[in-house]
Amino acid sequence: MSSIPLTHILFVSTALFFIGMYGLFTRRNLITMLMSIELILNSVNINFVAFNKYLYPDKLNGVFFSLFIITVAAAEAAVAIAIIINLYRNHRSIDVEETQEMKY
Amino acid sequence: MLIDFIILMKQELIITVIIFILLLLKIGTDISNEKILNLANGLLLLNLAAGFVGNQQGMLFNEMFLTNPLIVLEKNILSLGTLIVSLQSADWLKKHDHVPEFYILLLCTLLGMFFMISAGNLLMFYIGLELSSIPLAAMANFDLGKRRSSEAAMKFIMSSAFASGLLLFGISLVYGATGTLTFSEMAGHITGGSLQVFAFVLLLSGFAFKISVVPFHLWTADVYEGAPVAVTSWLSVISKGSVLFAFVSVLYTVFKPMAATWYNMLFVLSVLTILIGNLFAIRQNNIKRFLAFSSIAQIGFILVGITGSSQLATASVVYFVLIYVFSNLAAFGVVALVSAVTGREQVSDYKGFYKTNPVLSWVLTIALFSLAGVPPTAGFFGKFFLLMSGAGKGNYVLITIAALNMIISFYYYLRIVKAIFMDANEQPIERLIIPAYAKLAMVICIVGIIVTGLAGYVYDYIHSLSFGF
Amino acid sequence: MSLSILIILPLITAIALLLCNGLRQVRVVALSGAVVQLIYAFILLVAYWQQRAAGDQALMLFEEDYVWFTPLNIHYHIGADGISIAMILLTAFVTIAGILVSWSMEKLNKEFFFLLTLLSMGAYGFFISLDLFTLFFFLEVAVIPKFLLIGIWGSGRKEYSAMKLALMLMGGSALVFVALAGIYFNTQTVAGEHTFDLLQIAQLHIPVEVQKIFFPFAFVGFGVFTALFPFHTWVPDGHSSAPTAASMFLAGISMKLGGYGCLRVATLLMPEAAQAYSWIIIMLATIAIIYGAFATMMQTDLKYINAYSSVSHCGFVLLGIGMLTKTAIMGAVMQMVSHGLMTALFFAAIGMLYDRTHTRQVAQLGGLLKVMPFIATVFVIAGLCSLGLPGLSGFVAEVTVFMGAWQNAEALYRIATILACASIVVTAVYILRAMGKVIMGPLQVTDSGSSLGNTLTDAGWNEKAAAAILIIGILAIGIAPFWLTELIKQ
Amino acid sequence: MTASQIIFYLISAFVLGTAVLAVTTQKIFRSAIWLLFSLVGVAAWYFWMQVEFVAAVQIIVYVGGVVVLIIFSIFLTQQSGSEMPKPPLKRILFSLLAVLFGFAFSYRIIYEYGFTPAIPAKPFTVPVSAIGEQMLDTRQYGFVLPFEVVSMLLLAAMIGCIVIAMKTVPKGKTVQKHIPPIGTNGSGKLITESKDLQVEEKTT
Amino acid sequence: MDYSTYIALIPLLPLAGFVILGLFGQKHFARSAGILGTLILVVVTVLACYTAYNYFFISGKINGVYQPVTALQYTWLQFSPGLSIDMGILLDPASVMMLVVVTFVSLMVHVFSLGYMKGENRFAIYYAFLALFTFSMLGLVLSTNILQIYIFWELVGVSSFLLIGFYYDRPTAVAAAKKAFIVTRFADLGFLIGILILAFYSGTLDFGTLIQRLTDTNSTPWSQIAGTTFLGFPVLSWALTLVFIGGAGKSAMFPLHIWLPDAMEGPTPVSALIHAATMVVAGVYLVARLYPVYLIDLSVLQIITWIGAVSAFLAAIIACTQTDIKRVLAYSTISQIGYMLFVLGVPAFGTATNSGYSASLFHLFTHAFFKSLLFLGAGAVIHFIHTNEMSNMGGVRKFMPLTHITFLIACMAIAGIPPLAGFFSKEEILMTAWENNRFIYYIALITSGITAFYMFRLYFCIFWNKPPAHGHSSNEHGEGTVSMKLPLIFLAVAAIMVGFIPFSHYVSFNGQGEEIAIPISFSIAPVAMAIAGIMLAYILYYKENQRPQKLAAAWGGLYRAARQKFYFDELYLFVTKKIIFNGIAKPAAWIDKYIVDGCMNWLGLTTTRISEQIKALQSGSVQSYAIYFFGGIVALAGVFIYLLKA
Repeated sequence: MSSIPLTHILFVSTALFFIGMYGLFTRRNLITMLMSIELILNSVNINFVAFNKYLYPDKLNGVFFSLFIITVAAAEAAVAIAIIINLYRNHRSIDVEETQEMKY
Repeated sequence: MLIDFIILMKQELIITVIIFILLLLKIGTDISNEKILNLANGLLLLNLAAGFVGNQQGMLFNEMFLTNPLIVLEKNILSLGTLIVSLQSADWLKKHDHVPEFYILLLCTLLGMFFMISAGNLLMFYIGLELSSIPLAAMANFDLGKRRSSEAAMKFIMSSAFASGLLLFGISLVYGATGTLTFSEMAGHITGGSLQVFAFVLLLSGFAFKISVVPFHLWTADVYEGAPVAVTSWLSVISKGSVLFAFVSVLYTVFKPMAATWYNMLFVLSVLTILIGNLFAIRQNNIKRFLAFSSIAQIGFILVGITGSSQLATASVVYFVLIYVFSNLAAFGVVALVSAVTGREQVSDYKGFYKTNPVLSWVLTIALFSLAGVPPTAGFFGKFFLLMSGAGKGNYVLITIAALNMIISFYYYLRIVKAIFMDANEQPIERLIIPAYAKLAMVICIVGIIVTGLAGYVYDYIHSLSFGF
Repeated sequence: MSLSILIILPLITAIALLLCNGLRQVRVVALSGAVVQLIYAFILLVAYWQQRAAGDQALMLFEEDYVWFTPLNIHYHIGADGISIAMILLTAFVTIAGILVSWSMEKLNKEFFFLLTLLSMGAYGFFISLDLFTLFFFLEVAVIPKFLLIGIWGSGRKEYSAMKLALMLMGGSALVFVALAGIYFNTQTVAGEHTFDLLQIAQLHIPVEVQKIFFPFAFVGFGVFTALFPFHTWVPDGHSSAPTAASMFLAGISMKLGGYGCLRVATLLMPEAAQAYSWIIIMLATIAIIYGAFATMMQTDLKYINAYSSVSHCGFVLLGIGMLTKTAIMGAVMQMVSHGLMTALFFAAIGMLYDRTHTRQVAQLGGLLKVMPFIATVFVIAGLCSLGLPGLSGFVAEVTVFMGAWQNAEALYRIATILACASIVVTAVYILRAMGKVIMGPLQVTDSGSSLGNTLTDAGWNEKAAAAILIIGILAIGIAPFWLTELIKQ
Repeated sequence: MTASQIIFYLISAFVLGTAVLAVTTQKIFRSAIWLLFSLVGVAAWYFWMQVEFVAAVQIIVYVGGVVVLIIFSIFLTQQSGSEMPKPPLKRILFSLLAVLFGFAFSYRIIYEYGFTPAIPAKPFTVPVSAIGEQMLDTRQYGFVLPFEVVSMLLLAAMIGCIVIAMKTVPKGKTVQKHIPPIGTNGSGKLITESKDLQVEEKTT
Repeated sequence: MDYSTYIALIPLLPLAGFVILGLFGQKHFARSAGILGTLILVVVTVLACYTAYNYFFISGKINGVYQPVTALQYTWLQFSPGLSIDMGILLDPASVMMLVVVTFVSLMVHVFSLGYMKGENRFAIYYAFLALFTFSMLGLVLSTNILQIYIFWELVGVSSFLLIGFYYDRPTAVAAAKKAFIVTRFADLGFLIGILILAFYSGTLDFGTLIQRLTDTNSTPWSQIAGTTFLGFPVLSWALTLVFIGGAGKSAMFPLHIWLPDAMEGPTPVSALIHAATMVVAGVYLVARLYPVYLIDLSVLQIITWIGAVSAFLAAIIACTQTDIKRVLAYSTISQIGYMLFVLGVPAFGTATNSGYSASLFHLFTHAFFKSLLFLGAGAVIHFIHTNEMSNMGGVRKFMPLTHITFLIACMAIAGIPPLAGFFSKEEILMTAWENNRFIYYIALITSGITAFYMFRLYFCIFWNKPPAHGHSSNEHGEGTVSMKLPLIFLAVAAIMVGFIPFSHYVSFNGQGEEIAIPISFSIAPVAMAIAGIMLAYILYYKENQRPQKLAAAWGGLYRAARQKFYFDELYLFVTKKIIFNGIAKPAAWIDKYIVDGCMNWLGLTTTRISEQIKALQSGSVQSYAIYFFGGIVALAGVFIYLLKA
C-alpha cells in the first residue's frame, strides 16, 4: 500500500480538482455548477487526508481539516441551493447565461 | 482558564449571546420590527462599548485563537462599522419580514470575521472566512422578490465557493509542504520554493477574492449592485476590512520569509487593481456599482500600503480601514436612504440633489471627498499614510502610478459631486426626512471623517499597537 | 503673535457663515471676517518688522511647532518669513476684494462665501506651513472649493472647466506628493528620523542624485498650479468659467501657491537639482511667457484674455525662480504678489462689466468709459499694471526679474531674458487692443449695436471698495517697492 | 503490483471517470447520479486509506445529504430528463485548454516538489474515539473551538436557507405593514408572521 | 547751493495736481480744474526758473565747470548691493535747461488749454493728464539713474497715450493712441535690454557712476565690456545701439516715426507740449545723457548720425506733401529732431570735437519754443475753423491777426531766418556737420531749404491762398480768449529772443562751456536756401493756382510715395497683421487650443475610451469571472515561479 507514491494520489486529486473546474467553467445549469464545486472540495479533502497519512501521520490535522471542509461544504451547498431556488422563483430559470442582468 | 477565556474572547462571546437572544426572540415572541431594531442596536452599542474594556494579549485553544490590543482594536472597528450599518439599514429593515434573521446572519458573519482575525491557525482562519461569507450570500438575497438580488446572491455564492475551493487547495498544499496548520509553526517552514509560491498564490487569491483585488474582483460590482444597500455597505466595508486585517497579519507573520516574492506580486496586483477599478468606475451609472469599483480602487491603494511591510504599513492599513468605514458608510448611508425611500440608484438621479436635500448632499459629498482623499477629510490622511508606507520601500514607480491614478479616481468622485451640485434636473429626488437612526449614523460618520484625520492621536494610537518587519 | 490665528479666523468665519440666515447676515459675517483677516495680516506685518528691527535674525519668525503624527514625524509647524508675510497680505487683500465683489450672487450665497472663506484658509495655511505635510495638506484643501465655486456659480462650460481644473491641479499635487515622499525618505535627521520639516531639510543635504529624481516631480507638480507650460491649459478655461470672485482667487492666490511651492520646496530644498534643471525651467517659462502672450492676442473673451495673460505673467515667476539668482527670485516673489493683485483687479473689473452687460466678448463691447467711468478706469489701471507700467506693481516685479535674470551670463539665459522682455511689447499690444475696443471707441454694448447705454450703471460702493483695496495694494508696491523688497529680501 | 495498488488505481479510475461524466453529461439527473458515484468512489478511497471515519462522514454527508439535496433541487427547478443546453463550443474549448494547462501547471509544480514522506513511516491509525476526543478537547490538538464555530456556521446557514428558500406571501401585503390606516393592515402582518413561524418550526 | 529744500516740489506738485484732479476733478473741480492746474504750473515754472538761475548764476562754475549736483536721492528698489533704482534729482546744465523748457512750454500749454479746451466734457481729466505728463517729463529730465529715466520714460509714454486718446470715442484717436504706445513700447524694449547690458557690466544704474566706470579704460567694467562681443559686434555697441533704439522710438526717428503723425489725433495743445516740444526730444536727451559713453563707441554715433540725417530728410519731403496741418508740423518735428540727433553723432566722422552736444541741445531748446508756438498757432486756427485740412483753409489772417503774426515768426524761426532763434541753433548744427562730414552737411542744407518751403507752404495755405470768406465770417469768434493769445505772444517773444542766449556757454558736454565761432560767410548758404524755399512756397501757394497740382503731377511717383509717407504704415501693417498676427499669434492660439489642450483632453478621452473598451471584462457571466479568476492565479504563479524568481 505504501508502494503507491504520494504523487499518484496527488495526481488523482489534482485531476479531480480540474475536472470540477472544467465543469464549473462549462456547465450552464447552476445546479451542475454546484456539483462541480463539490468535486473541487472533494479533491481538496483527498489532498488533506493523503498528506496527513503519508507525510505527517503523528497528528490528525489533515483529517480534521477534511472533516470541517465536509461540514462547511454541506452548509455552503445548502445555502447555494436555497439561493438557486429563490433565483428560480425570480427568473424561472437556473441557467447561468440567463442571469446576466448586471454587467459592465 | 475560564477567566482568560471570557476576557480574551469577550467580543466573540458577546456576539454569540446577542445572536442567541435574537434567535430566542424570533422563535419565542411576536415582536415588532421597531423593537427588534432598537434592541439590536442597543446590544450592538453594548458590544462596542465592551470592546474597549480590558484589552489583553493572549492565546487560547492551542493557538487557534490569538488576541492582542491591535486585534481588539480591529474588532472594535468592525463592531463600530456594524453598528453604523445597523443604524443605516433600520429604515430598510422596518419594512422587511425577516429582521431578526437579518441580524442573526449579520452577526454570524461578524463572528466569523472576529474568528478569522484572531485565527492562529489555518483551520480557524478557513472556518472564520466561511462563516463570514456563507451567511453573506444569504444576506445578499434578502430582497427576496428582486431579480437582481437573487442574481447577486448567486454570483456571490458561486464565486465564493469557487474561491474557497482554490483557497483550500492552496491550504492543502501549504499543509503538505509544512506539515502544520498553525501560523507560528508554519513560518519556520516557509522557504519560497516554487510549490510554496504556488500555494501562496492560491491563498492570496482567496484573500484577494474577498477584498476584490483585480483580477479576482469580478463578482464585486454585480453583487454590490444587486444586493440590498445594507448588505452592499457591509460587504464593501466590514467584510473587506476584516479580510484586510487578517491578510496583513498572515502576510507579515507567516509569509515573512517570502517577502521579496509577495512584494512584487502585490506591486503588480495593486497597480492592476487601482487601474482597473478606476477605469471601470469612470463609466458607472448605478451608484452602488460605482461605489463598488471605487472600493476596488481603494483596495489597490491599500495594497500599496501593505507593500510597505513596516509598522507604519500595518498602522496605515488599520487606520485607513477605520477611515474607510466612516467614509464609505457615510456614502452608503445616503445611498441607502435614497434607495429605501425612492428606489432610485442611478447617478443621474442625484442631479439637483443639493436643491432638495442640502444636508444629505453635504454628507454624501464629504464622504466622497474622503474617499477621494481630499483634505481636511480623514481620507486624505489615510491615503497619504498608505502611500507613504508604500514609499518606504523606495519603489517610487509604484507610488507615482498610484498618485497619478488619484487623478482618475478624483474624476469619478467629482462626477457625483457635479451631479449633486451642478447639474439641473427636472425631477430631482424629493425632499427626504432623515430617520433618527440614519441621522445618528451620519453624524457618527461625519464626525469620524473629520476627527479621525485631524486628530493625530488616533493614528499614533494605532501605530503604537502595530507591528511590522 | 500666533500664526495659527490666521487659520482659525477663516475657520471661525466659515462656521459662522454656516449658522447664518439670510443674505444680509451672510454678507456681514463674511465681510467682517475678511476685514479682521486683513487687519490681522497687517498686525503680523508690523510685528514682523518690529521683531526684525529688534535684531531677530531667525530664518522664520512666529514659529509654532506641535507634533501632529508621531510615527511619521509630522509636525504642525508654522512660521513666517518675509515672503510668507507678503503672500499673507496678498491673500488678505484678494479675499476682502473677492467678498466685496460678489456681494450679490444669484444663488446659494451662504455656500459661496463659505467656500471662498475656506479657500482663503487654505491659502493662509499653505503660506505659513513649514512642514511639508502641512503644506501639502493646505495645497489640497484649496482644490475642492475651487471646483465647487466654478462648477456651481460659474458660467459657460463651467462643468468642463471645473473638472479640468480640479483634475489638473490634482495631477499637480499627485506629483508633489511623490516628491514629498522622496524627500522624506531621503532625509535623516540627527536623531535618525526622517523629517518633513522644511527648515531641517534645508540644512540636511539631500543627495544630488536623489534631488535629480524628485526635483522634476516637485517642480512640475507645483508648476501645474502656476501654469507651467504645457500644463497651463486649466488656466484659461478655469478662469474664464469661474465666477468673478473665484477668478480673482484662482489667478490671484491659487496660482501663487504653485510659485511659492516651486520656490520653497523645489528650489530651496533641492538647490543642486535646480541648478541642473534650470535650463529646462527657463525654456518652459520663456515659452509660457511668449507663447502665452501671443495666444492672448487671439482671444476674444475678456476673461480668456486675462487668463492667458496670467499664463504669460506667471511665466515670469517661473523664470525668476529658474534663474536662481537672488535678485531674480526676489523678482519672482514680487511678481507673485503683483500679479496676484493685478489679475484680481482685472478680473474684478471684467466681472463688473459682465454683471452689467452680460457679455465678455470684446467685439460686443465698446466705449464703456462713457457710461461707467469708474469701472473703465479700474479696467485701464489693471491693464496698465499688466503691461508693466512703472508706478504700478507689474513693472517693479518684472524689472526685478529682468535684472536678476540678466545676472546669468549664459547665452540661453540671455536669450530667454530677451524674449521675456520682448513679451512686454506683446502684452502692450493685447492689453491696448482690448482696452481700445472695450473702454474706448464709440459706445456699444451688444453685437447688434443697440445701446443699453442708459440702463448701465457704474460701480456700487462695494465694487468701488473692492477695486480701491486692490488698487491701493498695486500702488503701494508700484510707487514704493522698497518696503516689499525689504520684506522679502531674506 | 499488489492488490492494494490495483484497487487504488481502480478507484482512481472510477472516481475520475464518473467525475468526468458528471461534468459532461447533458442530462442533469444523470449528472447528479454520476456525481453520486464519484463521491462514493472518494469514500471508497478513504476506506482504502484506512480513514474509515472520514469515509463514513463522506457517505453520510455527501451521499446522504448533499446529493439528495441536489436531487431535490433538481426536481424543484427542472423537468428531469430533459437535455441541458450545451455550452458554446468556444467556451468548451477555452475551458478545456485552461483546465488542461492549469492541471499541467499545477501538477508539474506538485510533482517537482515530490512530497517525499518521512523516512521512518509511522503507522497511521485513526481510531474514531481519538477523533471524538480531540474534537471536543480544549487542550493540545483539541478542536473544540472550530467545532463550536462550525456549529454557528451551520446555524447561520440554516437560518439563511430558511429565509431565502421559504415561500413568502406576495410582497404587496407585507409592504403595507408600515402604512397603518388603509386596507388589510394588522391582519396581513399576523398571517405572515404566523406562517413564518410554522414553517420555521417544521424545518428546525 | 542747497536745492533739496524745494527741488522735490518741482516734480511732485504736478503729481499732486494729477492725483487731486484725477480723483476729485470731475466732481469738485469741473470748472476750476484748469485754473488749479495752471496755478500749480506757474509755481513749478517759477521754481524751475529759480533753480536755473541758482544753478547757472549763483552756484556757477566750480573749478571751471558746471558741476552736476545730485539734489536728492532715495533708494527706491534695491536689486542687490550696489545695484538699485534710485529716485533722485540730478541737476546739470542739460537737465536744468530741460527743466526750464518743460515747465515753460507746459505752462504755456496749460494756459492755452484754458481757452482751447473750455467746455470739454472731461476738462478736469484733461488737466489731470497734463499734470501727469508734466510730472513724468520732469522726472525724466531730472533722473539720476538710468532705470529712473526708463520709469519716467514709460510714464510719459502712457501720458501721451492717454492724451492722444483723450477723445476716446473717436476710433482714429484710439487707434493713434494705441499705435503711439505700442511703437514706443517696442523701442523701449531695446532701451530696456540696453539698460540690462550696461547695468550688468558696470554694476550700477547710476548715471554718474555708470559713465565713470565705462569711460575709465583702466577699470574692470571697461575691460569686461570691451572684451565681450556678441554676434561679432562689441557688446558695448549693442548696448548703446539698443538704448538709442529706445530714444529713436520716443523721438520718432526713422523707421520708428510712424506713430508721431497719427498722434496728432490728440488735442492740439497736447501735440504742442508732448509731440513737439518735450517728450519727443527725450531721445535726444537720452543720447546726450549718455554722451560720454557714446563717444567711446564711434560706430554707434555714426549709426545715429545716419538715422538722424535720413529722418530729417525724409520727414521734410513727406511734410511737403501732407495736407493736414498738424501732420505737416509732425513731420517737421521729426525732421528737426533728426537734426538734433545727427549733430550729436556727426563728430564721430571727423575730429570728434564736442560741439555737437551743445548744438543739438541748443536746437532742442529753440525748437521747443518755435515748434510749440507753431502748434499752438495751428491749434488756434483749428479751434477757429474746426478742421485740420489745409484745403479748407485760407485767408485766415484777417480773422486772426495775432495768430498770423506769431505763426509767421515761428515759421521764420524754423526756416532759419536770422535773427530768429532757429537760425542760431541751425547754424551751429550745420557748422558741426560741415566740420565733420560734408555729405551730412549737404543733406542738412537741402533739408533746411525744404523745411523753409513746407513751412511757408503751410503758412501761405492757412493765412493767404484763398479769399477769406468761405463760411467763417463769424468775426466775434476770432482769436479766442486771452488765455489763448497770451501763450502765443510769450512763445513768439521766446522764439525771437532765445537765439541770442550764449547757449553753448552754459550747456556743454563737459560743463566747461565752449565757444562756437561761426563766420558770417558760413551763414550765406543756409540762409539762401531758406529764402529760396520761402520763395518757392510763395510762388506756389501765395495765391490759389494750379501750379502745385502740376508740379505734383510732374513729380509723379515721388509725390505719391511721399504723400503716402513712403508706405511705412503699410509695411508695418504687413509685418504686424500678416507676420506677427497671422504668423505667430494665430498659430500660438491654435496650438494651445488644439495641441496642448488637445493633449490634455485626449488623455481624458482616452481614459474613458479605454474604460469603454475593457468593459467586456465584466461580462456578467459568473463563469467567465471564474475563468479570469483562475487565469489570474496561473498568470501570477507562472510569472513569479518561472520568470521572476525571487
